[in-house]
Amino acid sequence: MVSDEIVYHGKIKVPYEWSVGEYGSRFFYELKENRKIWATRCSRCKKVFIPPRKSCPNCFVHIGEWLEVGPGGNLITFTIVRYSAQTHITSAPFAMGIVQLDGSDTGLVHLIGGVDIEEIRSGMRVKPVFKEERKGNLLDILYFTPLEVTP
Amino acid sequence: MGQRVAIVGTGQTHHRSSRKDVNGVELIQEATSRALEDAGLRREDIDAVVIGNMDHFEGINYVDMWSIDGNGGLHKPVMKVTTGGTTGTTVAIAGYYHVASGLFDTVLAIGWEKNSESDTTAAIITCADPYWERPTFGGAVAGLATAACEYMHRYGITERDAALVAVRDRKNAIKNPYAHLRKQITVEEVLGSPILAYPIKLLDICPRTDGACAVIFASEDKAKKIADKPAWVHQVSSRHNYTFLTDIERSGRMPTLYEACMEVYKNAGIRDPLHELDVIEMYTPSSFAGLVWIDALGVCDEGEAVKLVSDGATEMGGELPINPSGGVISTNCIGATGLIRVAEAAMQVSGRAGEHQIEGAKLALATGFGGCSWSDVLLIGSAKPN
Amino acid sequence: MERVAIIGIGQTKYEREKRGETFADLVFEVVTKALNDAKIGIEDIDNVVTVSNDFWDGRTISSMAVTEACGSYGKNVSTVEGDGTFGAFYGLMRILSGSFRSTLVVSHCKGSEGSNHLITNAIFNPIYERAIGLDSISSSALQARRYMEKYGITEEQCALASVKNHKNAKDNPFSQIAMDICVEDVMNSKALSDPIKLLDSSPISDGACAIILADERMAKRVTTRPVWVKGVSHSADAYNLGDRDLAEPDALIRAAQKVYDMAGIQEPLREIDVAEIYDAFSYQELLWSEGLGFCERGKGGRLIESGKTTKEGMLPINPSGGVLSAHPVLVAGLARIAEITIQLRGEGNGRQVDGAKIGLAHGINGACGQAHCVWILES
Amino acid sequence: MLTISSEIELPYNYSLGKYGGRLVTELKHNSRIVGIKCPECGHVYVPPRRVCGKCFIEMDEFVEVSNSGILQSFTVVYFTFLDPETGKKRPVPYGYGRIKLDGANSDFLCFLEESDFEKLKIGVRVEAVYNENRVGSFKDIKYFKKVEGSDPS
Repeated sequence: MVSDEIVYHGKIKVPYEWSVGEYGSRFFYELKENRKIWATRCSRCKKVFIPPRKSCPNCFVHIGEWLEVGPGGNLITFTIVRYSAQTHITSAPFAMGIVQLDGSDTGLVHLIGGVDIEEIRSGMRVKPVFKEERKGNLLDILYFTPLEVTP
Repeated sequence: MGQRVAIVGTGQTHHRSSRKDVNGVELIQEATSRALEDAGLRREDIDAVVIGNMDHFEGINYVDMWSIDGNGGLHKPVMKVTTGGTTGTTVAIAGYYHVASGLFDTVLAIGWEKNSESDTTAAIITCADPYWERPTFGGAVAGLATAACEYMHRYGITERDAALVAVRDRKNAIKNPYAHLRKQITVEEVLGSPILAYPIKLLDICPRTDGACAVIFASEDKAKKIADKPAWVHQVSSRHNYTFLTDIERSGRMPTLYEACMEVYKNAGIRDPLHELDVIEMYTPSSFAGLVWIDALGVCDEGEAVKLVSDGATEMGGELPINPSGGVISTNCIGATGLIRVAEAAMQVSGRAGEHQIEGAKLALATGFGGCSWSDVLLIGSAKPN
Repeated sequence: MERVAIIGIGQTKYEREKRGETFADLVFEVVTKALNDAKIGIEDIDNVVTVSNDFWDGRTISSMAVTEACGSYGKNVSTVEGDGTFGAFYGLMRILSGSFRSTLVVSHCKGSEGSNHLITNAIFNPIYERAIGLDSISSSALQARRYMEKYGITEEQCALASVKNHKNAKDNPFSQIAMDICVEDVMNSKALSDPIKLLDSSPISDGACAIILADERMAKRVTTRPVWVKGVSHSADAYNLGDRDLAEPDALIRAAQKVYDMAGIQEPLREIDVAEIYDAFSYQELLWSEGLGFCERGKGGRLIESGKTTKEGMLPINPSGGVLSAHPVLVAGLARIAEITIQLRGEGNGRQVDGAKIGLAHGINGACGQAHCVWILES
Repeated sequence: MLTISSEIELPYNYSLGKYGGRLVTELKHNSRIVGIKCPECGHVYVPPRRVCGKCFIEMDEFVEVSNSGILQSFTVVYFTFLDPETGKKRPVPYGYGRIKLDGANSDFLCFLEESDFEKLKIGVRVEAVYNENRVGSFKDIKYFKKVEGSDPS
């Protein structure tokens, strides 16, 4: 091998444990224990945030009000992922999208499943399908699925 | 060309070893909102935001983008700067240039760290060359230990001499409500603490801290309206000369820090820093560094730092107090650490440092250290610069 | 704003893999080129801003690897982590402060060294988004569909950007992927993440770029072909993808408005002679064109169909081939500035836009153009 | 309070380039350490690299430096930490130090045979010990060991 072509195959393997925080913990607790999705609402601009914010990014005031949103929502956009990557938790092709839950002003990125992926359309009404065994993280929702699948 | 710049508000979290009650963005928001409150400003008064950290410390890419909800930068210009341990001072210097340029009048600078979320040494090792240095390099503790070993040899200083720095800083921290470690220690306790990497022992080295700091920089016109006693930024400088850890010259005063200090003094017309400066907030990651690097500040002859420290000149009430806040040995939320030096220096010259106030402080120096000898220096004063 | 000029530029050729060269080697190449271009020596540079990213470089404080090669020894130096347009912005501010006469800004990246999927996955919220497996391609696909469906933009219209830019790249000696393709080629290329296909996407690239900024006095002294900064602005949008309507480039609209105010531009389509914009995916050229006010909202497809953005058109966009033809992350925005500099000096050879006097360079940060930086330059 | 855990493992193909590559090749085939000399200031850098930062000049003169040199500083690491290369704890204690090889101006960072700090002294002469089987790696040098009879100079 020519010396200038030497490549060192190294890696960076550092563990992380990200704090979810008080608000995020409550959000995940509700997913896990009650299969419910909770959001917070800014007292000033009235915007409803999911995932819940502890302070409003715009008004910069503390947020104290919690409310349940969903479970139904609209599919704002989606994609069918057809390539493989280490970051994927399911094998391609699979669908992911942004779901705006009823009562929320922001969307949530999640997998779209339980449907023929070629049938997925933006604007579809969707609902969460919860896993049986839940651990207190976003993947306690298995995916969002269309409320009524058209045959 | 250029406009004068002052610090008009500072905010810190209460620094702790672990802040599991908040995620990183919420931690940042705490510091940001406190700085705004301190300055009597609202988010909409801020023209731009500068933030920094080290990506592999928390495993987050594009932290400037990730932290938008908490950094106050939604719908505003947000920039990320990063230089390792120096990041906090680098953020401050960038905040200064944002305003000095005349393009912005009120700028928020933010540093933060959640050391509890990762293995700090593992992350720090990745700052070394992947091939030539990482296999041996043992992170900041070991890196500072090799330097300390050499200082002991070169200047004949002892572990006991170095311990004085840790004892001083930890004593000062008791009066700082935001400091992480606020318990008095003794020289004997330092010497008897577990050895981490010879000659550095547990109580010689900075802790791992979760915390954030925010500082608001403003133009002259704004500063006059915002603050009764603005802390004026007189000079800033930075140096970084090396690629490999072992390129750092062993002889002489710590070269990058010395160069940066000399540039600042020259431009500010300071001839006798020992007497002209009133207080220094110095980035002292280890007790040995806190001793030997004083030489590089030009406040004593080379090798004479021990005398300054042992004579009490650097204590509260001494001739030139160093680290009234308790310094890095008491609080080390790495990405924020340098910015805390700047915030504390500003609080001192504004007479707003509370219980750890140095009476009559008018001119303060803040320093930052990072990577293989990255050095930042800021000179901050109560009087408007020329 | 005081007058500041770009007085020197340097680029590497952009390639899929520069296996034989380190970051420092690339940086030295472009810094040397920029100094030679400006006909000055390193001693004429009084401060340096490097641009790099620790994830892409696989190194904390990644700028340390290029300290010697960027010529910052003994000088004031700092590092911006973000697109090169942001690094250049910092370099500009340092001159405007009156503290410096000349800033060298240099950016490097080797996309070949790391894992694109893992590194861009790490851009997303570790608590709420990362586990879904998002990366630069899938997130952009979510944006592309939202944009296309909201405004009736077609895949064929997006494909036109790929066709145009890859053709333009044939005249750019620095570009990585230059070819004659047609819309059908793009449409038939491998589907990656609907509606994004292989030929809608930018490649993985290695390369570096440097520019030298100088105050008016120095610029007039050292060069006869300064390119002046007329305005620059940047702005950031919300982070969580679900917080934004991805069809609306709000941050870009704000940055563009500000920069047009600074430069006194009222009708960008007519007044700007050439634009280099950050088209990481084909749809982005259309969407960013709208955000930059080159056309009305939702008319990005019609704009490209009209031919106004070809090299011979009213406002040529990406005569260099754009980011679709070479995408060294962080470098790409700085390369846009370098390319506009080339255009405004009239040194573009085959890719030269006739009579270009006012140019626009654009860079982005974060996912789906969360932040944008826009420069207006003038010969 | 909940946390989200992740063990990101990021692979990298770090190019060693012409200059680093030359040193690796010399280590592997010839048990030699090479540096590079600045044509301007004459400083010899180890490991070799393209640019002398001080002079901002391209270097191309590779020079062989000695396998032995003087220990300039050292530490012995006792605390445990994760090695980012493996994700596992790095074995401790271990000693390493800065060595100024004869013929070089910058120091070289390497493992030391000795891991008892009481027995290490700045100024002693140390020499490289190579592994039997060399693979073309920094780790082809097993460690530096003290040259018998060497006292701090």
